[in-house]
Amino acid sequence: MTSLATPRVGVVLFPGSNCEQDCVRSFRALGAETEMIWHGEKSLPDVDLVVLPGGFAHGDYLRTGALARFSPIMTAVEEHAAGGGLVLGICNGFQILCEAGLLPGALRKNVGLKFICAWAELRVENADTAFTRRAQPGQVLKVPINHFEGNWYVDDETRERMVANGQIVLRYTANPNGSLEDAAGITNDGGNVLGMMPHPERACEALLGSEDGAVILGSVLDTLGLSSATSGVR
Amino acid sequence: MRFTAEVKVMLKDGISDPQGQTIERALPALGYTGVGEVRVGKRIELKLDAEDADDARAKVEDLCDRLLANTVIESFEVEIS
Amino acid sequence: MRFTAEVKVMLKDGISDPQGQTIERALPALGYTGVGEVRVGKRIELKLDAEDADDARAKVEDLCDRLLANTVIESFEVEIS
Amino acid sequence: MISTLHRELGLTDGELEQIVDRLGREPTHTELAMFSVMWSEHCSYKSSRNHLKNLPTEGDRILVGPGEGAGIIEVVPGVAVAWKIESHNHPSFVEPFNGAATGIGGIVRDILSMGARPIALLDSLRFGSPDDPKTRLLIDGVVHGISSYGNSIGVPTVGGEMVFEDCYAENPLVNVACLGVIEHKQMNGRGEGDGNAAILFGSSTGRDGIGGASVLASAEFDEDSLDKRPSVQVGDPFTEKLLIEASLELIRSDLVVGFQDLGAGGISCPTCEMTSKAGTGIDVELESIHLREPGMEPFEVMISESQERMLAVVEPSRVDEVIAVCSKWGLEARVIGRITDSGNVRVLSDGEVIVDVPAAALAEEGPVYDRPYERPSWIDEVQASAPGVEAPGDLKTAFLELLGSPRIASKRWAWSQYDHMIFLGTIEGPGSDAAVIRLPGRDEAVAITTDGNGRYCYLDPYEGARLAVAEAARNVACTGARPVAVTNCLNFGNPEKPGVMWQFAEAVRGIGDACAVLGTPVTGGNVSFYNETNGRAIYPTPVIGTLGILDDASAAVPMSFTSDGDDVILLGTTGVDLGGSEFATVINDSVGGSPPTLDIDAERALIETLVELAPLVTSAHDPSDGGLAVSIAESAVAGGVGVRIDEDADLEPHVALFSETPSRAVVTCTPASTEAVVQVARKHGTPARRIGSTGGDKLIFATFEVALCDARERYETGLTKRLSATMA
Ligand SMILES: Nc1ncnc2c1ncn2[C@@H]1O[C@H](COP(=O)(O)OP(=O)(O)O)[C@@H](O)[C@H]1O
Ligand SMILES: [Mg+2]
Repeated sequence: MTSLATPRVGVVLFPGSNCEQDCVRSFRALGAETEMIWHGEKSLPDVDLVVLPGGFAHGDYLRTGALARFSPIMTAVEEHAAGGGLVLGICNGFQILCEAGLLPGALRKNVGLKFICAWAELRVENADTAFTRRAQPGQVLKVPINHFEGNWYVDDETRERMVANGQIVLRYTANPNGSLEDAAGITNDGGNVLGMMPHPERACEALLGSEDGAVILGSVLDTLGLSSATSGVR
Repeated sequence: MRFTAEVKVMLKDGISDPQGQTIERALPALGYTGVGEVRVGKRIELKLDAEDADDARAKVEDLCDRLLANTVIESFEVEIS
Repeated sequence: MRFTAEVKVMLKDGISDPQGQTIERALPALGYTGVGEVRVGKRIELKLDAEDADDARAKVEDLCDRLLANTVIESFEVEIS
Repeated sequence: MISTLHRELGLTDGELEQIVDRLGREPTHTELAMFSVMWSEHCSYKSSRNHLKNLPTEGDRILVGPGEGAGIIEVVPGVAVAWKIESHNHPSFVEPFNGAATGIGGIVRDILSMGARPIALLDSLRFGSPDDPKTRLLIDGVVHGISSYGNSIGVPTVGGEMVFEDCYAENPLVNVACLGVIEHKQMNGRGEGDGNAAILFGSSTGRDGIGGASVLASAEFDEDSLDKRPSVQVGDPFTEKLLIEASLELIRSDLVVGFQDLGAGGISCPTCEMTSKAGTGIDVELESIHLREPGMEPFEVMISESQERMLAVVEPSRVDEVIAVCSKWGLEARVIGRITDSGNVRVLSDGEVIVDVPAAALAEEGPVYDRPYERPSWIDEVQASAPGVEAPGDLKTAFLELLGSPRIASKRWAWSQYDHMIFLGTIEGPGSDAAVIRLPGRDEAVAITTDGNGRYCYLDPYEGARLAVAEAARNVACTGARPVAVTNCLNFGNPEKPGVMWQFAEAVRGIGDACAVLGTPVTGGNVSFYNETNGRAIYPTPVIGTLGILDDASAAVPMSFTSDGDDVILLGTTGVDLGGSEFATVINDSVGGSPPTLDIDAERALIETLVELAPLVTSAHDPSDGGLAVSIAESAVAGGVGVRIDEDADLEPHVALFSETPSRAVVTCTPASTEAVVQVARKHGTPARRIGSTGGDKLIFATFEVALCDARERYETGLTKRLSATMA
C-alpha cells in the first residue's frame, strides 16, 4: 500500500506486553520505521507488518493469549492477515495468534513445568518464506527463548498437512519444551503469518550474544522492500 | 435470576498432562502408592444473570467455547445451580 | 478397591484472586454482562486404591494437605466415587 | 477500653505511653493500629537507627541518599539510576511463592516511587540444606515466585546469590535488589500543596496482609505463627506492570506533584510520610477507598497491605487527567482525600473523625532504642575452635567435591527460570561476578552485584561485613566498572538480645569502615531483625549490593576465558585463609577459627588496578568461595577453554588452591599485553604474577588435572542433583 521504500512496522501494545520496546529498537536498527499500536484501537495505521510482541498480555491470566485475542485491535489484525498482510507473533504474540485462530494449534506448558530463559538453536526448515528468505535452508540460528508455555500442539491431520506444506519453518535442534515437530516457529497456510516462541529481537547485536535474530527480522524487511518495490503486492 | 455456574476445564484425552504426571511421579516418595491417572485442570466459578437454568447453561457454554477453554486442547463441563 | 477422586482447590475467601478479577473485568468487552464473582481454581482427578470410600477420602484429603493444595492460601474439597 | 490491645499489636507499654503523651489522650483503635505499623521495627528502624546513622552516605555521584524509597546515583550528568535492596524473609517462609513474588513487587514499587523505570533485579537467597525435602519445596516456591512475578512485569532478573547453610532452614532469607533508571524526572514523594488531591491508584484494598508489618515482619516465629497465615498477600504482577506504565506516564506528562508506593503499613505509610516530609497534613475520606471485601473495619482499611497500589498527590486541575491515564491502563483510581495545612493525618468515616494524629508523630517521632549490646562469650570459643585447615586425602577429589557443592555449583537451575535478557541491556548476566546492564538507548552501563557471607560474619561480624563490602566492590570492578554506591540488607536475629545487637553493631561498623575507604557511600537499605525460630538465630548476614559505573558497555570484561594462549595473571597475594572457608566447611566439616583479615588498602589498590586494566584484559574473575582453583575452573567452564596453572610453590598445595584470601583477582590477557598489565598493577601497588596460560581441554594444576568436561559436569549439575529428588 505504501509506496515508500522504508518498511513500516506496527508493534501492538497490549496491557501486559513487555517486549514491545525491544522489538521497536531492533526493527529500527535494521532500518524499519516503527509505530506502536495500542490494543484498544479498532483500526491499524498504515503499516506493512504487524508485530505482536512478547510479554504477558492481560497477565496471561486464564491462559496465555486467551484474553488478548479479544482486544479491539485483533479484528483489524485479522483483516490485515486475511488480505495477505504480514503478521509476526513472537512468544506471547505467537500464543495470541493461536488463540485467535490465525495460526493452527495451541501452546501448552513446557514439559519440564518450568519457565525457561536460555539460548536455543533453531534450524531454518523452510528458507522460502517471507520471514526466512535471508537464511540458507538448514541454517542454524542462535536465538534465545523465554517462556513457560511454548509446547506447541496441533492435531495429527493438521500437523501432517503443515509438515507437507513447509509450515514448520523453524525447528529446535534440541527440543526444550516438548513442542510437537520440535516446532519453534510456524506459519499459516498462506505463509503471511509467522508465530515463533524464540525472540529474534533479542539477538540482533553481537554484544548481546548473537546477531542471528536479524536474519528473521531482516527477511521480513526484505520481503516488504520487494513487495513495495514491485507495487505493493500484499 | 442469578445463577451460579461451575466450570471444569480439563485437557482432552490423548493430550499429555505433564502436571498430572509430575504429581504422579512425586507420590511414591511421599509414601503414596496405588495412586494413578492424575489429571490437573481448572475449575472456574462464576455468577450470572439468566432467564432460567437452560439459558444460564447456554450462556456459560458459549463463554467456555469462546474464552474459558481452548477447545484445541481442552474440554469443559458446566454445572449450573 | 479402586476409587475415583475429584479434588477442587480454590483460593480461600479473603485471599485476592487476580486471575478471577482480570477475567471479570474483561467480560463486558466480550459482550457478557451480568457475570460476576469469577474465581479460578484447580481441579484434580485421580484414581486410587483404598479399603472403602472413607479410607479413600482420608487418603486424598491427606494428599491435598501435603501436596495438591497450598493450605496457606487455598482450601479444598474432595469427592469420591 | 484499650487495655492490652497495644501489646497484641506489638507496641510496648512504654510506646503506648509515648503515644498518649503525644496525643494528649488515648488513641482510637484505628490510630493505635496505625501507630503499631508505623512504629514497628520494620517501618521505624527503632533498634537500628542509632547505628545506621554512622554510615558514610555522601559522595559526588550520590543525588539521593538514605531515607527515600531508593538511593539515586548519577551515571553521567543528566543520567541517573535508582538502587535499593529489600528483604521479604518472613513472608517467604510462610508462603514461599507469594512471599517472594510480593517481595519483588515491593522493591519494584520503591524504585518506581523515585520516578525510575525498574530495569533489573537481583535475588539474594539463603536456605537450609537442599537435602531437606521441606527446604526443597521452599526453594522451588521462592524461585518460582520470583520468576513468575519478575518475568511477568518484564524486569530482568540478572543475578543474585543462592547460599545453603543449616542456620537458614527455619529462617530463609529472601532479599531482592532493584535497579531503575530515571526516564524523565526524579520524584521525591512529597505531599505538597494545601488543597491538592490524594489519588489512590492500582489494586483494590482487601484484608490481605493485615498486620503484616507488625506481626509478620517484626515478630519472632513460634508455633502459633502458622495461625497468622491468612494475612498472606497474593501478588498480581499484571496489575504491577500496569502500575509501572501508568506511573511513568503520569511523570512523563507531568501530572503529579509527588507520589509514593504503598508497602508495609499500607495506606498509613504514604499518608503520613508524604505529608510529614512536606510539612503538610491530609484528610482521608475512608469511604472513598476502593475495597475488595465488604465489612472491613476502618483500622483494616488503614493498615491493609494489599499489593500493587500507589498514592499520588495531584493538583485539583489535573485530577481528571490522572484518572484518565490510570483508566487507560485499566487501573482503578480514586480521590481519597486532600492535602491540608493542618500537619495532621485525619481520617474521616461517615463524616466522623476517627483519626487525627500529627503526621510527624507517625512518620518520624517513633521510638529510638539504644539497645544494649555485648560481645557474646561463645565467639571466643568458636574462634578458638579448630578451623579445619588440614590437607585433604586427595586434592583432585576435594576439588571436584567443592566444585559440585551446592553453594559453589552453578545456579543455572534458578536463573534459567528468570527472564534475564529483556530490555536488550544484559551485557553480562547471571553467572558473572557482577551483572552489567547497559542503560536503555545509551552506551553507559552499570554493574551490580549482591554479596554476603554469613559464615564469616558468624565468626567475626566486623571482619565479615568488611569482607562482604570488599567482595561486592571487587566483583563490580572485575567487569571493569568503578564501584560507586552501596545498598545493604541487614539480616539479623532478635535485637533485644545483647549478643545479636553486638553482631549488628559490629557489622554496621564494618560496613561503614570499608565503604568509607572504598569510596562507596551507602545510599539506603533495609534491616530485617527477628530472623529467629524458637530462639535460634541465623548467622548475622549483611548483604551488600554494590553498583558500579562503566562508561562504555561494550568494554565490559567477561569472567570467562575467551581464547587459547592467553596468559593467566594472579593479582594480589595468597595467604593461609581457610577459617570459615568453603573448603573447611565442605571438606573438613568445620566452621571455626577466624575469617580472613581484610587489608582494605590492598583491596582499594586492586579495585583501581582492575578498573584501569579493563581495556587490556580478556577476562577477570575473583577467587571467592572455594578459592583460586574454583575461580579458575569457573572461568574455564564458562568459556569452554582449558588452562594450565602453576601453583605457588611456597604454599601447601591445598592452601594455594582453596584459600579464600580476599583482595585477589585472576585476569587473562594476550601475552603481548602481559608486561603492560603487570605495569599497571605495579603502579597501584598490587602484586601481579603470571601463573599459567589458557588453552586445551583440561584444567591442569601442579598436583592434578581434570578434563574440562568433567569439571563442567560437576559444576553444572551439582545443584540440580541435590534438588531434584522430589521436586514437584
Ligand atoms: N538466586 C540467583 N539468581 C540469579 N543469579 C544467581 C543466583 N544465585 C547465583 N546467581 C549467579 O551465579 C553467579 C555466581 O554467584 P556467586 O557465587 O555468588 O558469585 P561471586 O562469588 O562472584 O559473588 C553470579 O553471577 C550470580 O549472579
Ligand atoms: Mg566473584
